[in-house]
Amino acid sequence: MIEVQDLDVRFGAVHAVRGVSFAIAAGESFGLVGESGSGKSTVLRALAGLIPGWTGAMSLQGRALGPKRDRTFFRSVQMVFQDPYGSLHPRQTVDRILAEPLAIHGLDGAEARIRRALEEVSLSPIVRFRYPHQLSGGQRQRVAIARALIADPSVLLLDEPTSALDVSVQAEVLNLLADLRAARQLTCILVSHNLAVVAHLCERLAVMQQGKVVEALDVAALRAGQAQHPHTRDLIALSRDLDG
Amino acid sequence: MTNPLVEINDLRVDFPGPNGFVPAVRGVSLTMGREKLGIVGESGSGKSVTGRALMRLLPPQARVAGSLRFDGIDIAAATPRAMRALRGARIGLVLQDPKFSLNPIMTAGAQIAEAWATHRRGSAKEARDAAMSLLDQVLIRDPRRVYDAYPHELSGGMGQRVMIAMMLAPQPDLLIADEPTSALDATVQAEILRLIDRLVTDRGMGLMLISHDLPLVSRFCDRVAVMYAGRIVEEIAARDLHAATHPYTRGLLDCMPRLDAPRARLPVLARDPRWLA
Amino acid sequence: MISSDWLLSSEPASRRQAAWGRRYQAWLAFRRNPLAVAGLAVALAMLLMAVFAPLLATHDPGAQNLANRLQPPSAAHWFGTDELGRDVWTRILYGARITLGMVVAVVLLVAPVGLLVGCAAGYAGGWLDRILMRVTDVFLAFPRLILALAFVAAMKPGVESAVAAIALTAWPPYARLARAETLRIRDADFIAAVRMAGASPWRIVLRHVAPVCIPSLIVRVTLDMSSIILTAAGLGFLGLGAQPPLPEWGTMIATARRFILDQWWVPVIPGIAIFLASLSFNLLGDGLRDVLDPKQR
Amino acid sequence: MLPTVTRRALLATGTAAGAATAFLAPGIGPATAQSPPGVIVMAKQIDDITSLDPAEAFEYTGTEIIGNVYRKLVTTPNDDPARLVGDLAESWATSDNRIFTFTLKAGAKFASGAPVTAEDAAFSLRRAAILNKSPAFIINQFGFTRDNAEARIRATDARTLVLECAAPTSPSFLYYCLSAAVGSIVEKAVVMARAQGDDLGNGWLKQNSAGGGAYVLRQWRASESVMLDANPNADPAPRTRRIIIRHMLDSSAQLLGLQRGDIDIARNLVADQINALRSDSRFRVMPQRKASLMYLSLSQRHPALARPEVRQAIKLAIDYEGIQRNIVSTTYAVHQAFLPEGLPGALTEKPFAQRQEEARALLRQAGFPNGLEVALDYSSGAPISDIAQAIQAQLGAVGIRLRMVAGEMRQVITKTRARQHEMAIVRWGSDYFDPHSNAEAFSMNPDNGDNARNRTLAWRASWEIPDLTARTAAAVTDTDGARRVATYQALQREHQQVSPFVILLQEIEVAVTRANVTGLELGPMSDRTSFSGIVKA
Amino acid sequence: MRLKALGATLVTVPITLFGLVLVTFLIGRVVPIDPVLAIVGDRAPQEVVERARLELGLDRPLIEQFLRFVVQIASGDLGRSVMTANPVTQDIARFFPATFELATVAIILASLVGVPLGVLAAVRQGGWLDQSVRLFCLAGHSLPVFVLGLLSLLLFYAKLGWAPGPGRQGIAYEDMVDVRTGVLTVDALLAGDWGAFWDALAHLAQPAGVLAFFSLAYIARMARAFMLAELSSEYVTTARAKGLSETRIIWRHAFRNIAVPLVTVLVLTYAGLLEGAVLTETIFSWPGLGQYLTVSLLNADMNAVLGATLVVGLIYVVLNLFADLLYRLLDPRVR
Repeated sequence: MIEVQDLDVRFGAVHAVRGVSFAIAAGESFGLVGESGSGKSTVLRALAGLIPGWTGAMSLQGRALGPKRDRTFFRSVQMVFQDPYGSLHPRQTVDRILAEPLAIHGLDGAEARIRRALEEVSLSPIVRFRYPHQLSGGQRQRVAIARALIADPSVLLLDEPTSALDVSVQAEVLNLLADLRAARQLTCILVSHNLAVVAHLCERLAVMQQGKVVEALDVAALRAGQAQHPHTRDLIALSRDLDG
Repeated sequence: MTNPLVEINDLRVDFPGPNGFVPAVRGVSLTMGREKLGIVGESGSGKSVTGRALMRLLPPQARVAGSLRFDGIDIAAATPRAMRALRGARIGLVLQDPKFSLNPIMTAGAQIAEAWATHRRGSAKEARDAAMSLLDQVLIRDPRRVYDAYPHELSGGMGQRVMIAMMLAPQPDLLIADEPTSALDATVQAEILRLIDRLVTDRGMGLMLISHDLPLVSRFCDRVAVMYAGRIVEEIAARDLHAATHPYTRGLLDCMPRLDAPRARLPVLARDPRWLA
Repeated sequence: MISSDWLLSSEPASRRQAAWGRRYQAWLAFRRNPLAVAGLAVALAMLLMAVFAPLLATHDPGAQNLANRLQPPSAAHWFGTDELGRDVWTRILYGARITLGMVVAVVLLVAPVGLLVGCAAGYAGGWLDRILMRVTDVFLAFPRLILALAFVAAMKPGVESAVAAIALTAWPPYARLARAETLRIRDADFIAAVRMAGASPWRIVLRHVAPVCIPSLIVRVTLDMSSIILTAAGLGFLGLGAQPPLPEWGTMIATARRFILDQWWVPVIPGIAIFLASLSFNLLGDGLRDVLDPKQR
Repeated sequence: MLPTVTRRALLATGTAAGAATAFLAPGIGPATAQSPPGVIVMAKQIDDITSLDPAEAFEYTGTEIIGNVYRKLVTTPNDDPARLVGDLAESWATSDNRIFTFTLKAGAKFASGAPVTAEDAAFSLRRAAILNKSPAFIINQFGFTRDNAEARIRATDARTLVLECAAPTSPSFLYYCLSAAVGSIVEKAVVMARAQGDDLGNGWLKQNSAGGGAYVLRQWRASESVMLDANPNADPAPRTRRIIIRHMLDSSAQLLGLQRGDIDIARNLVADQINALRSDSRFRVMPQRKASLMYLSLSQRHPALARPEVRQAIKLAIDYEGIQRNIVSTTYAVHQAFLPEGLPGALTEKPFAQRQEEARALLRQAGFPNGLEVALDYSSGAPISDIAQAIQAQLGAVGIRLRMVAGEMRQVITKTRARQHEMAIVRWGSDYFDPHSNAEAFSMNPDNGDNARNRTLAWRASWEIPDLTARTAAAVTDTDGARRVATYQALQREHQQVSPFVILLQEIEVAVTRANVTGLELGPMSDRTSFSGIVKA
Repeated sequence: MRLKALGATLVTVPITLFGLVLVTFLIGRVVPIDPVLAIVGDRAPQEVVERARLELGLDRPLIEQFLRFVVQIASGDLGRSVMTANPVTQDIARFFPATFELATVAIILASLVGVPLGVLAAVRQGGWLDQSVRLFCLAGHSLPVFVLGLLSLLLFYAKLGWAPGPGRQGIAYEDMVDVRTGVLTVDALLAGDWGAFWDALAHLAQPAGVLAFFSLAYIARMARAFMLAELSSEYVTTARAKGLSETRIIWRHAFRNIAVPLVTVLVLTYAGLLEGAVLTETIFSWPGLGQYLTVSLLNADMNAVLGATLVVGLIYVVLNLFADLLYRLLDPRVR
């Protein structure tokens, strides 16, 4: 479904991503883990077409992705951002935010679709005409998820979708994502610094450090303590240490 | 222990909103000595407000009621001068993100030296030496370089060490650490918390660790107070946390995904309106 | 139907109710600043004066009576008469039309241009940004009044030229402001989200970026209205603004300033009018900033 | 001559007005500051100076200063401007009205101490002819050119100068022309020592002086000040050591300075300010009619304005007295002929007054029962803009609707010079003290084509007048002084009735001095204004 | 990084100046005033007019005129002014110091008053002091500067006699002090002439005061806005938690942080004063660049207009650059 080959991204003098490669099958959920500055979000944004000037090769369903993405790409790939406070337009109501992708793609039945989308992310219809600042963090992230899904994409990119949320809300959002994934057969890429979150949602993951993938393994192996790379082991240790 | 270090009795704090005052803290009572107390709660639970109320650092619009005592001193009645003598000298405050909580245009050393010099009499040289030694104590390997560095030149972990050094400079009796590590990477987080833990223990100070992260707090504190919607719902010794009784505390502990135990669905916290009563 | 409950409802049932609720909240916040409310009241009063000038006027604004020049205020002439024996009250009323008309015209010319140029430059970046910003640099590097003077001189003195000249000198700061705002939000996640929705750059700029810039632009425009009035008066003072017999306030001062001591009301009354109009816009803008653009306080 | 400069007219309107006196009632005002003793401080708008070289300067202030720094061969006394008197020349004569001989006075000296010789005089006139700057035509109209000046302007001995004109001319015409600023005598040795290339010292003389007048130019700072020091060799010696002319644009500033005693003489006060000072014993108000007119030019290209009835209707629609009395009571007088009062041959008759019925009838007669619309160009400073508005109202009353086109003074001039106006309010100052100066401008148009060489005011109005042109040209050569005057008066009477010029007003220059300052002499032309008698008690 | 940014800024300077020349030139060509008129006058014979037109090169194609002008400027020659008969460079050297002196004193006055007012207003946000500072500043900013100038002249000069009248210098000191810098106060000091110094200073007081009052509002407003932002920042909380006194927090911590953007505001305001004092210079008969530009413009003295505009533009650009540099110098974050 998605293939990334030798991806390199530079911002001026900063070499943010160095030769990252991975491949994801349709319906699979893949995690990217690393500390801040490891380049994991950059990989995701390059894949989403939000960053110009990368080198390497990326393809979606066998079709190579160029620097510019067309509308069909955005029909099939959508993203949920880390900060629900920053990813919703501060001057638009939920209604308007959800209507925008429908208008862009010329989809009809906007009214029904918006209502269904809100229902799908378990948001009460009363939030529909509210502004983002009138919503809680969890509600906002649900709106962001509803927006991502309203035009029925097949790939969902998740950039730290829960790290700005309280743990109790995190649980709700993670459950929601798991449900939606199952219901819609979504292919997901999840970027997170939290190993437990990645392990919860993904089957396979790659660990990044300083722009490189240092290790790729499946979750079962991770849970079984079969990680090889010292950085991965460090992360696991800390995760257990603090959670334990 | 004759006098408790901190005595908070029925603290209430309201902030003005567009439609009248909105309560942030609703009757918190708390006593602590020279111990390590964790205050845990989700965003908006009033934990930070409680900490800042103790130092009278809330914005002037805030309405504060109830009694706050530090080492027997009535915080609400203290003169501004007396408050200044308390702040820094006897109570230190470590804030969340050194990127914002350090003055961006003063060198790290100057900020530490200033904290020292404000409460101690001494020459500029003495202040500088004291700052150097403090940087050394927070385990900075190259104090000279860090002394002359500006905050933006320091990593998050370094910045937080500077912050701690600064707050320890006048040797306070109590350190309030308000989410001291939530802006940091996990690897650094642990180092900083261990550092705080060690310094506080060595000096026999009190520590009030304010955090949203219940497991983390419980590892470093003796006692944990769990706050929900402006009040304390449960106070419990850290080692007894697994036996917490309040459904909120229990919910917080359960709802996290775990690396060692995969779960198909995460238990979701069901908020009970009765908790507010 | 439109009650404060409806407006303040936390559960608006339509886009319209949500939008009006938001405006009402802003109004409630604005109302808390007495100076700003006073500014609004004066500005509105002037607007009404301008609109209903023919009804409120007691004389023909152009009617001369050389034998009756420079009369003090009286029952017949509430604000006295000017150097050609015209009624000052009437001319002030009609002057409000010209002054406010000029202000509105400048704003209508300048704000959209500045907004669009700034947003386009900021969003597109690259060569477009560089070219547009060099152009604003050139206009900013000009001595403002001199550019206006030169422009008016190049055309011919008059209201239209003054409007065009002021507009010419006024747009670069708007473009700069809009560009700065755009740069601030260009990389925000909510813009990335719209890009992810597949929106074209124009759609993003027009529907998502520009609306964010508008509040700070409104504030800037309101504050600038006073300087537009003052610049127009300055041009009038130098003889290049609105031309007599048009009763533009600045021109009225310019032609009557020689009477300031003996027949003080002739130059002072339009002076007060300018001061009040200018001050009202300043107060209004200051109050609006607190409401619309809190980060700029 | 250049109509007074642009912005100064705009800003001249003045502010503080005479009412400052209200503040400064005698005895209760603040202690008066004083200008230094032995120095006269004069406030004046001097930003029209572009050169102080007599062969080049052609503006009011420049020629005024030249008039005090240089002497000419002949001049006219201000108390009787029609009389010609010798300045450097002791006597002058002609036998055939073509060759003129001047004998110089003995003992006249330049500021340098060197005696004034006939060669200096010949050099000065040749220089003006050869440099051929703006005012040179005043001399060159007698047939001198770059090539023949050497031969036709000669010093035959130390005290004798011979001028050989191309054709016989009216002697008074020549003498009046020589009394203009361009006829000033410069010291050849000093000037030639500073010459650069073939500029005959023009570059240096722009900002320095080499004359024998009452004063020497110490310093000119453009748009700031002119400083004149007494010429030690002057005869008679000036009564004040130094005169400082400060550029003050704003008439109210001039007024305030005068009241405070910081300045001794204010030159640009406006009508209302002057009115307020008139009765104040601390000041002396000195009016002097200037050879300067304000008139309406009606372009004959405009089909309606080309109708004689329409022109006449306009002349009858205007309330001359009302405008003068109410708007410019002290600074202009009603005048309706092309020769300003004070010039030889000036006609003082005023045939026109406001007669609205007659004007309306004339319009009907011309076929405009519903009136007509015309554009009026005028400059935007006071008092012209006030006058323009009054005229707009008065013409409107008889059915002539004016579209008001305000502009910069120079803009209006540029437009009229390009014959692009329909109707314009313009000012015109005489170039030299002879009737021909204005007669040529107003009633000669030898070639009405667009590429004409001689572009007079009549040409600008597209007024084709072969007959008048010939008669006006003939008047110049009339060697009988009295007959010449009579000819000009007849020309003016006819001109008043037929011309497309509505002559409105004649300028009165008003200087206001402090009461203790005496001796300022204002002339009808600016080069006749004399500082040499000024003294402060 | 820093040098590169600086280099990029420096590259834009000539581009901006070129644009400035182009726009000025075009305006000069469309001004409906015949430039020849200013040289030869209204009455000169056609032959003299045409010769002058030829000398000015006005008969050439527009492009050629422009290129010739650019080449001439590039060689440092701004041509000769028709109005003053001097080279434009010499005129500017004479008029600029007057404007410089006026603007400098004005900006110093405005900052000395405006900055503390703004800071105090921010500290006492919402209080009566804040409101009165606000009203006072806005009122100053709402009054046409020529009205303010005239009223000041009437009050302080005519009525009270406290200040000397228009002009830069009393008659008694005219031409008494050697011109070295062109800035009269400095020249007087260099000459050791205290009388002349006080006289020059006294003449400065009114126009500089009027200009300062007008710019005060903007400076105070910006100071207040910056200060409010700083006072609500975390490091101020830290400083309070350290037990520092309010005075120290305000001036040592918050104020030093606003100093950087404030300097930028001041420098740009200063640039505005250098170029924009036309009306004040007119009212106070101040022989400065603004007046020179206006008069030249209205006389179609295009060499002078182009030259002076270019110089003013250059000053603006240089000051901008200076603000930029200062920003880099003062703020450790962008070093």
